[in-house]
Amino acid sequence: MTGRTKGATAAERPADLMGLTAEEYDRAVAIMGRAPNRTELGIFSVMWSEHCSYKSSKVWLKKLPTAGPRVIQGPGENAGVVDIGDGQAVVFKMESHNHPSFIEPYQGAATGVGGIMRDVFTMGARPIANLNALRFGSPDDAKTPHLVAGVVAGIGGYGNCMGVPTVGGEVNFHPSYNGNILVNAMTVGLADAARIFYSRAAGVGNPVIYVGAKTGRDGIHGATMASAEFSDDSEEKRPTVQVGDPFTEKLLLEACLELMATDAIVAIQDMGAAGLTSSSVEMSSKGGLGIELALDKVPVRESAMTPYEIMLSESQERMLLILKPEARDRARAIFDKWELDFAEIGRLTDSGRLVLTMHGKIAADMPVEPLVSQAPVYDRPIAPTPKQAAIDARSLPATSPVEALRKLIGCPDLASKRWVWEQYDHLIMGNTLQRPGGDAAVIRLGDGPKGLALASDCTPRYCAADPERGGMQAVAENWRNLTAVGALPLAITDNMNFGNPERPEIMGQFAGCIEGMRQACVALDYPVVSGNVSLYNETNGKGILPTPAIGGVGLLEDVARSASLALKQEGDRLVLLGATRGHLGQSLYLREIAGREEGPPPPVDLAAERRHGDFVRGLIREGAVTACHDLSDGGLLVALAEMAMAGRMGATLDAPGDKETPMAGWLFGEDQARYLVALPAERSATILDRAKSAGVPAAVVGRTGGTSLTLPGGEAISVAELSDINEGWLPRYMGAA
Amino acid sequence: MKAKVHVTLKSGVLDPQGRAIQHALGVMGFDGVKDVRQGKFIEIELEETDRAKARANLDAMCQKLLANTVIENYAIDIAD
Amino acid sequence: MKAKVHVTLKSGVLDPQGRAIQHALGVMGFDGVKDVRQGKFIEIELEETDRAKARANLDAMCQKLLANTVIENYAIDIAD
Amino acid sequence: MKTAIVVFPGSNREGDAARAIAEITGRDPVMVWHRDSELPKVDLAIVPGGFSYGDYLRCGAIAAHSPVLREVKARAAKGMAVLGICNGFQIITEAGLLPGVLMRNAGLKFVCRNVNLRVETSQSLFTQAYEAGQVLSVPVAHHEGNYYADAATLDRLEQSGRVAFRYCAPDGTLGEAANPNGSARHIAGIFNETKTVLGLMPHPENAIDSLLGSTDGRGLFKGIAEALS
Ligand SMILES: Nc1ncnc2c1ncn2[C@@H]1O[C@H](COP(=O)(O)OP(=O)(O)O)[C@@H](O)[C@H]1O
Ligand SMILES: [Mg+2]
Repeated sequence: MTGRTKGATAAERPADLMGLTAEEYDRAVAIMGRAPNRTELGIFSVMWSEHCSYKSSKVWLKKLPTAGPRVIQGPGENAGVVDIGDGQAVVFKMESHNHPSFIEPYQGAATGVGGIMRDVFTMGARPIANLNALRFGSPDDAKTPHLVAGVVAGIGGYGNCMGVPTVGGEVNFHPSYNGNILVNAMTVGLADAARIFYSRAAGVGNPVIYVGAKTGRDGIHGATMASAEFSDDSEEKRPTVQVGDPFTEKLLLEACLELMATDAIVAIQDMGAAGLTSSSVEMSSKGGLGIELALDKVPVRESAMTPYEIMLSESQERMLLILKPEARDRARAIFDKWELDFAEIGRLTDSGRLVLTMHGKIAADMPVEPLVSQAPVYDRPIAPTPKQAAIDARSLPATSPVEALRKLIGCPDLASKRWVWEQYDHLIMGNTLQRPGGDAAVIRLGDGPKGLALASDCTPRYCAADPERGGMQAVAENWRNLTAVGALPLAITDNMNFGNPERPEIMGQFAGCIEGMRQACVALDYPVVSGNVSLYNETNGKGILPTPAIGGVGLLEDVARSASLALKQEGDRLVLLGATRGHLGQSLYLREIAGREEGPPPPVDLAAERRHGDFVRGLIREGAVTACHDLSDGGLLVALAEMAMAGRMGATLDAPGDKETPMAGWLFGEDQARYLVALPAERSATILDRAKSAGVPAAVVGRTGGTSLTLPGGEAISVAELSDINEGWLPRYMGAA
Repeated sequence: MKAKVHVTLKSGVLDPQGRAIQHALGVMGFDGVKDVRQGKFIEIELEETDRAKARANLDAMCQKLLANTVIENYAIDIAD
Repeated sequence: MKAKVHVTLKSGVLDPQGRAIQHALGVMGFDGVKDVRQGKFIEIELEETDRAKARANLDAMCQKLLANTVIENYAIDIAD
Repeated sequence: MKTAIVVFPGSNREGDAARAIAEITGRDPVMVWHRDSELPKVDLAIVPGGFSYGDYLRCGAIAAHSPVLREVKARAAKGMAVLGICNGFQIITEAGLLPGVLMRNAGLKFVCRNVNLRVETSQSLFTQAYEAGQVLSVPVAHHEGNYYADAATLDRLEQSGRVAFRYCAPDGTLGEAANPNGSARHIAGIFNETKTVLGLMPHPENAIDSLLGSTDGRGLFKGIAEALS
């Protein structure tokens, strides 16, 4: 910390530091050369909040690989941008709205979706797909059904109205999220690679324009709330929740894209967390400029709003633009057409200062650059996560495989999430080639032949047991899911959801996950182009499972050459690619059947991941397989059951080739880097040969056909019954709500 | 026993519905509409015959289900 | 001048929202809920100061926009 | 055949409708912004899906009172064909072009999935490419598709052959399980008296491509194009 300045002794600090620490407050005084007034302090407080400054995570985030031949824009802008050829770019990002969604699930989730869509269209991209990664508490917790219902309705309510298909995501349940659910929303947009819009302000004298909805007293201090722990009385913080207006955002989207087609915009930034404060400070600081705003010109919908309230409001559906002066009228005409507010509220200056006035009186006057560059950075102490002892499969009670399968396929984490995605319009825009329910959604780009594959993944129980391995696995599984439909994985966005960073064991989880992700991203050529950090996900001192959600985007050069998991053809051979060692530590089998959440997560061999994935992608692209599915939660038998249910076709699974692997490990082990493919019988020999020379373990493990799933030893279960179990849980659970 | 419950947005909370209605009325030629707020009106018929008990019950219903007290107020009106 | 408009479903018209609320209240353990109907409550602020004119105007608004008279009734209540 | 697609603030399936028209009829439609006072001379006006005016107040209510819709009504009275899909169905029903009303889905949730539709008559310019009794697979995506009218109106619609489509099981039988929204008598789409106006909740414009799972919606656009060219 910098030294104290005169006039900033502890005694003179105001009682309410608005979430800043005493040291941070003193630093603000040093920067100002005087005590900041209330508005200025509010600005310091939000700019230096965890949410805006990344003060606890910055030192670690820097370690992630962010560059690559296709990366046009990595982290640091509103969203990441990746070149996909033919003059096109894909723009995407994921963002959390955890705390607001716990307090008011519908509006919290809805405005989360609205916020992430703004991040993407701010960059000049039209959103073409949304995903959402959701984590709820135990199904037995009384609050859970209400939260599930509200969050899902809110995500649908916003995305459906925007006309953007919601095509994928995840839903998990675990008691660690009882008091702190996770709502992570991802948007993927398509832009002209040569026409990406950035937030760097330029041109002294250029007008600063406010467009969109009016400002109210919504969500003041939302950014600091996102950076604070929950306690039982958090529900008292209710008025900070914002209400979303997807209709206005739809108009804002169309108006912005229409304006972007002209040559009017110098810079653009959405007003998200910390609203006008962060947008104006970030834009001017990136341009090395000052900015003057007349706050009385800001369109407001409530009377007598103070400068403090206007600067800190988190009203939704607003944007800040720097325009070329000569383009004002043209721009105004577009926003008039869309019936949105358009107000010139200030100009860029060369003073390097943020100067706010209200009816001619100065409300704040502070240097811009130190707000960003002197924001606190903490290298917080870390404590490693203790390693767990391996699980000996032979120590587990014997169960009937069919019984275990019944239980697994109907357990909350594996049960079908149809009840969720049917509330999302996943078909609008007419390009959804693979709907929710597979390994990755496939979206055609325009009339094709190109397409994108999209998926989000994380296995928090792995991350809790071994953060480094868990971080690695999350990236690897995401890469595998895109590969399983035949796509080339291009890049990821992440959403790091963790507990209180001031606790060394939490920081240890964070650091470990980042290190694992780093290794996986490097090994798989899979850079991180955008992301979001959400810390303090705790209630009464108990943290959530560490949850680094990974959102991945892959490219299909020709959507006709892709695969889905549904079995399609009787008499096909089932070929298992990748090695099976029967790893049961942290497996769903162990948790759901033996009731134990123990052991190390499966090892991740990144070289094998890559080798096996590249081989599978090659097979898919040459049309060699009729179905493909990656193996993850629940292992081989669950994967096969999912393929059978999707294709409404039975299959027979053989016993493991070697006698060493215990049956539970063979059927339910969660060894990584594996895929199960179906292919015509006459090709299986050739493909096995090719796998061998490519260094990919491969074996025929069964064949397709019939209406039942038959296990080694002859036990069988009908596919129809499996589907009933798999489809039944969530609707029944929510129906009883 | 019959009761009427009004659920309204707290003041200051954005009311997109009200705004859209106000705008539409203007376009349709209704001048001088200064503000529109939209809320819910719920009519409930109860078996309960004791007014005090009914009110306590209705209050609990509002708290738990009928109103979203994060953003909404409610008012209970029990008919005679 | 301030006015309150209640828009309610005509009797005989099925009310899916009311039914869902009734069902949910039952599940939540509120016994003895015999019927629930959900309607809208719209608060309008007008510049008009003449009560009769205001009422005529509000009536036209209800007829044309605020209520769908195929299935809904409306009631206008002008504050003093 | 000349087609206009009427676009309101909040419409969002106008692009899907335009794509279907262009692909199947070979002619691009004219997009008409709601504020345009003039509706061009066309054979068919489509009111597309979406959330016009946010679907605030009641779905379709605000759009139904817009000037352009008054024009659509006037032209419909003179015989111009009108196709209202989803929110478009809600709008033209609110505008009085069709009887009844679309209420909140019985399940109270938005529902997006493929449903089976039984073609109730091939005797219309919209359904002439289909056969009566034919079962189509077409997606729905709506929150308020629960068609309601009083019994007399429903009887009248049925007796005059004005029910265009019903939700059904894959084998064409009717039943609660096959009805995604609780609509009266499983109605998915209806005609006006002259059968020149069709409103339906499902999205034939999203069932025109085998890569996306169904081409069953093509017949609707093909039929219209043949009838109006
Ligand atoms: N919240 C959601 N929204 C949309 N789709 C979802 C959601 N949750 C799960 N899904 C879909 O369900 C399928 C199964 O999800 P999951 O078990 O997480 O897949 P995987 O194991 O392949 O990562 C995927 O297609 C996924 O996109
Ligand atoms: Mg998968």
